[in-house]
Amino acid sequence: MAKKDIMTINMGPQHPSTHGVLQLILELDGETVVKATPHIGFLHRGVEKLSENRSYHRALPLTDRLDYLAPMSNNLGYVLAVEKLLGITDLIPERAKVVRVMMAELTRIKSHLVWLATHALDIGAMTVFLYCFREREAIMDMYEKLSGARMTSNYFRVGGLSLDLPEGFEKDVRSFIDAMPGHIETYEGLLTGNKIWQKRTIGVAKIDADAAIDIGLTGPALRASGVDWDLRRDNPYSGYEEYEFQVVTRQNGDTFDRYKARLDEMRESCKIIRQALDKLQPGPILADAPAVCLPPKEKVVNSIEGLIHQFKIITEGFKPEPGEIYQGVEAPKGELGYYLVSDGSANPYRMKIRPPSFVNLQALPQMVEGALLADVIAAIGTLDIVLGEIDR
Amino acid sequence: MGVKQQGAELAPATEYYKVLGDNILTTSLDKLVNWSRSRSMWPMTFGLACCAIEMMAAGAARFDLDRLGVLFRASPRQADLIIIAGTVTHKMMPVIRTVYEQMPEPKYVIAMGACASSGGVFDTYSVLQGIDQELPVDVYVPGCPPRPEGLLYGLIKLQEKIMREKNSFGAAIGAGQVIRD
Amino acid sequence: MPEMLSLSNDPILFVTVMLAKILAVFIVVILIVAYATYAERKIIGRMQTRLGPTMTGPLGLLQPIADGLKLFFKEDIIPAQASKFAFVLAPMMILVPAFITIAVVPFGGNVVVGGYTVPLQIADLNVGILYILAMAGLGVYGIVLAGWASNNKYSLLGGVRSAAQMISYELAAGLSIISVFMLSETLSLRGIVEAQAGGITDWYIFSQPLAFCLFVITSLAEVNRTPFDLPEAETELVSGFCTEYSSMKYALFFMAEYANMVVISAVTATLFLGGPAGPFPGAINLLLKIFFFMFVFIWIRATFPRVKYNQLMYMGWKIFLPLALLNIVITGAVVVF
Amino acid sequence: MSQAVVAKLKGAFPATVQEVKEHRGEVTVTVKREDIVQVCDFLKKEAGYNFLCDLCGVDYLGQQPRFMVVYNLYNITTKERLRVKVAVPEEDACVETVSGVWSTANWHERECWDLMGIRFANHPDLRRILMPENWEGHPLRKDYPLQGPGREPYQGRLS
Repeated sequence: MAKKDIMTINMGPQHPSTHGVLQLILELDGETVVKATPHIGFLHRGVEKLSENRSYHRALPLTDRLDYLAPMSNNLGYVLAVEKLLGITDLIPERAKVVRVMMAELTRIKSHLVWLATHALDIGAMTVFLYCFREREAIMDMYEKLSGARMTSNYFRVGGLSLDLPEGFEKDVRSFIDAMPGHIETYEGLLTGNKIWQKRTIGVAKIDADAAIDIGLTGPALRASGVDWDLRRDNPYSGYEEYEFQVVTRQNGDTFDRYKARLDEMRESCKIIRQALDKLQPGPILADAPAVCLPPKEKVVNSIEGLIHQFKIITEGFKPEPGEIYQGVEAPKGELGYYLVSDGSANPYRMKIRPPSFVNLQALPQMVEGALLADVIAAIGTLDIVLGEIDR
Repeated sequence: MGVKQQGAELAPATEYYKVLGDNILTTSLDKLVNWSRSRSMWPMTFGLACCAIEMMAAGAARFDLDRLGVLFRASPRQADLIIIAGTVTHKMMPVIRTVYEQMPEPKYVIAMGACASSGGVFDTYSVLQGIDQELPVDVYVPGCPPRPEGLLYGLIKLQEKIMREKNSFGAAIGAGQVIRD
Repeated sequence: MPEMLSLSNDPILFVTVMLAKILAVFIVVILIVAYATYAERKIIGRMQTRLGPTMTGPLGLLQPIADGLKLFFKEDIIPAQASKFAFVLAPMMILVPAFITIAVVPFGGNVVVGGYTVPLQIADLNVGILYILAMAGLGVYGIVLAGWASNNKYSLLGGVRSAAQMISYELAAGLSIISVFMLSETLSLRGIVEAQAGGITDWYIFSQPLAFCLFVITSLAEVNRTPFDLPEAETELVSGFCTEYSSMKYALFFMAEYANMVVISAVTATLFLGGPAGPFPGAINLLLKIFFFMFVFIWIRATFPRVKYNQLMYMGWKIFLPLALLNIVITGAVVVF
Repeated sequence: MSQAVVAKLKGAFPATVQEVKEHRGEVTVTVKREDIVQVCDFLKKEAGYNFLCDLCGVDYLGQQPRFMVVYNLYNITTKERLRVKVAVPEEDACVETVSGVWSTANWHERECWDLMGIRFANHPDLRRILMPENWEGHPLRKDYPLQGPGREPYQGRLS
């Protein structure tokens, strides 16, 4: 007889809890994981190549479909990157900046809700799933009011926003963030104090700060290991330096701490949204940069200059001067970076996206080796991966 | 594979159909079988991309697919329906085909969203330009992604389509094939 | 009181009455099983701010029938690499013990038929409790066999989990009942019901609260319900031991799960809640108690996460087993002194 | 501030630093291919750039050398960014791996090999990551058609 019988088990790409099309080859000794090898690429759609063949404006909708749980965060990163490449970052009007922050934080709540829903479902608490989706529907409604789409919003524009806020929108947001902390209490009531939940999460998939930095974890996963780093505070963009919020850090770096960190982050997001609502003043929503920004719709339909202007930007696009920039934003899952290279033409010469999930997933093998099969499920859930941005 | 088979073997199927006849008994039994199939469609928990999130939303509280008797099953052996929810890549296609072949007859396919229907915006080297190149699709749901109402409408259309099937009882007891329109 | 009806004094009447009793119990159990699936979807739906089935028939009441018919007319797949005999045998092996366990559960007092006394119970075994434990032990073979015969690693893991789970929880369940029949001084379920007949305070739930809690929890584990649904943990093992089963074979597993729930509820009601005793005519009291326990099981499913395998083992061997032994010691001490 | 790091780097490796560029406030240092691991090690240990944000390849088709491998670094303590680039010729598209310096480089380098066709010497596990194992070609190269080699481009599209 062999010294040890290892069973190789194939988890995914079609498996209920791999969050899409992740494939894991697990080598099991009994139920203990000896080795885990993730295989990705089942959703590789060629976004980077595709955007090299499109003008800057036309590449924007593709970013919605990267991390499809947080479309506006992706939009934000992309428009900030293009604005930096063009050198018009300082021209963005105040109202656009505030709305961007507000929507990015709403997006963070939305993304974390799906994370909590699926994470809890994976561990077996099915009711939390439904509760989270109930709250998410409220955000979806706001998305729809704002941009016309429930998921793929494509709302931000290079230079500002595509449309102004609809009437009564601020009231919706305010009533939502008034109710949201109570809902978070509900989830905590169902999970945090539950002995089974604690047993399933405390000490599971642990990673310490040094290992986390080395493997490249970002976002809540890194902060739960005790590294105090948040791009919103440390390299502020879109006016984040004017908001008061706490960067949530925790010390243990296990599944429970990541769970708590994300819940607290949702609470902080509510605070930021409240401040943004207080800041919101009427004003222009597009930068005064006619070479880049589309003219307002009234001008297009009422004047020939406006029409020509729109036509020129749509057909030719704008041409940033040659150069390269990197812009990182704090997306719900971690640092989302865009590395753009311009060769002076209207299309990006190279667009490299640094997806947070891609790098976070790398930590999975070292998190689960030696753990049980059930912990693998918890670890996948706690990393909060989205295959759309892992595979691009 | 499925598309070709259906076309090629249509003639003998109609002949079997003649064996059982087209009388009040067989049509009533067909109707009963069709009713049970259309009222208890169990799709597979199979999400590929963005559309899968809308599929989850359709199963959640506001839209609640359970009202229609739709219950998600994790194993293809227990599923009647596969909802292709998202972009199908060349790397993923063999997996989808395996899963589809593991499902027991009768099985149905819904192509949810622009990517599954035609490739959508992703007209690139790695993306299959529509799942209908590989699997026989029953209902296409347009949108990028479709709203949950869209998926509900697609499911209801599929129910209507199942209700129009002929010889479903005969096929279940081994006489001929189901005649679909 | 007239003479007890038996095979020797009126064979024809005996067989007829027996068949009638079996048929009645069988139909009731099948109906409960079918509508337990409906009730589960409705109740969990309401707890999750959903509606549950509404479109199939009035209020969705025809949903279980549609599901059953569909599964009946579906293609039946036996995987090429599966062990065919065991694969076919497994679903029956799990369903049959579930149904025959109900035979020893009394659902009422005595009635007089044709001048003879007829007990409202299919079979009054004098070792009823042992019979229940034996049948519960037999059920696990179905799961293990299904897991092994499918030639699927997920199924195998499900089967192995199930076997380990059964062994560790059967022990605690059995030990927790010992204290009950230490009090009743009989192994017959009918005797246990009669021992509790003196009114609500005589019910063993009050004299044996610890045994009651232990038995409910361990039996939850024995029927593989949340939070102990490890053998079929959907998010870990796809569908566990029934991953490869389709069509009617899967329906049998599905029915067995709910039939086991009914049985466990009935046994718990009999052992601890006085069985058919209560304000209504016998069988209705029992049904109400069964429904109550099933509601609790469904409620638990909507609320709790799933435990982990090693935690399950830990709880079984290091918490429930010592507690059950302790309970026996205490009960023994009280009985003797 | 980043300039101080560049000066320090130049002091430590006088022959290696080929070009220093600043665009929109971001500093890019081009270094020699042979020294990339030493440079990265120096930047991590001496200059505090303990976090590798991103690693990718860029295909400058028609220029010599054809490829650039780009390392985007971050210093978690001082919150600064720095970009290091290495030129790679087409005929010998190979760079020493930096996965020994930052473990996170592992998958980034695999992706770069998969999509751009740049090899990483001494890499622990250089396999394709996104494309299927048996895929031919490296899709992100500029001479690779967008819709794949086997397919006629759709005629109705605008661009």
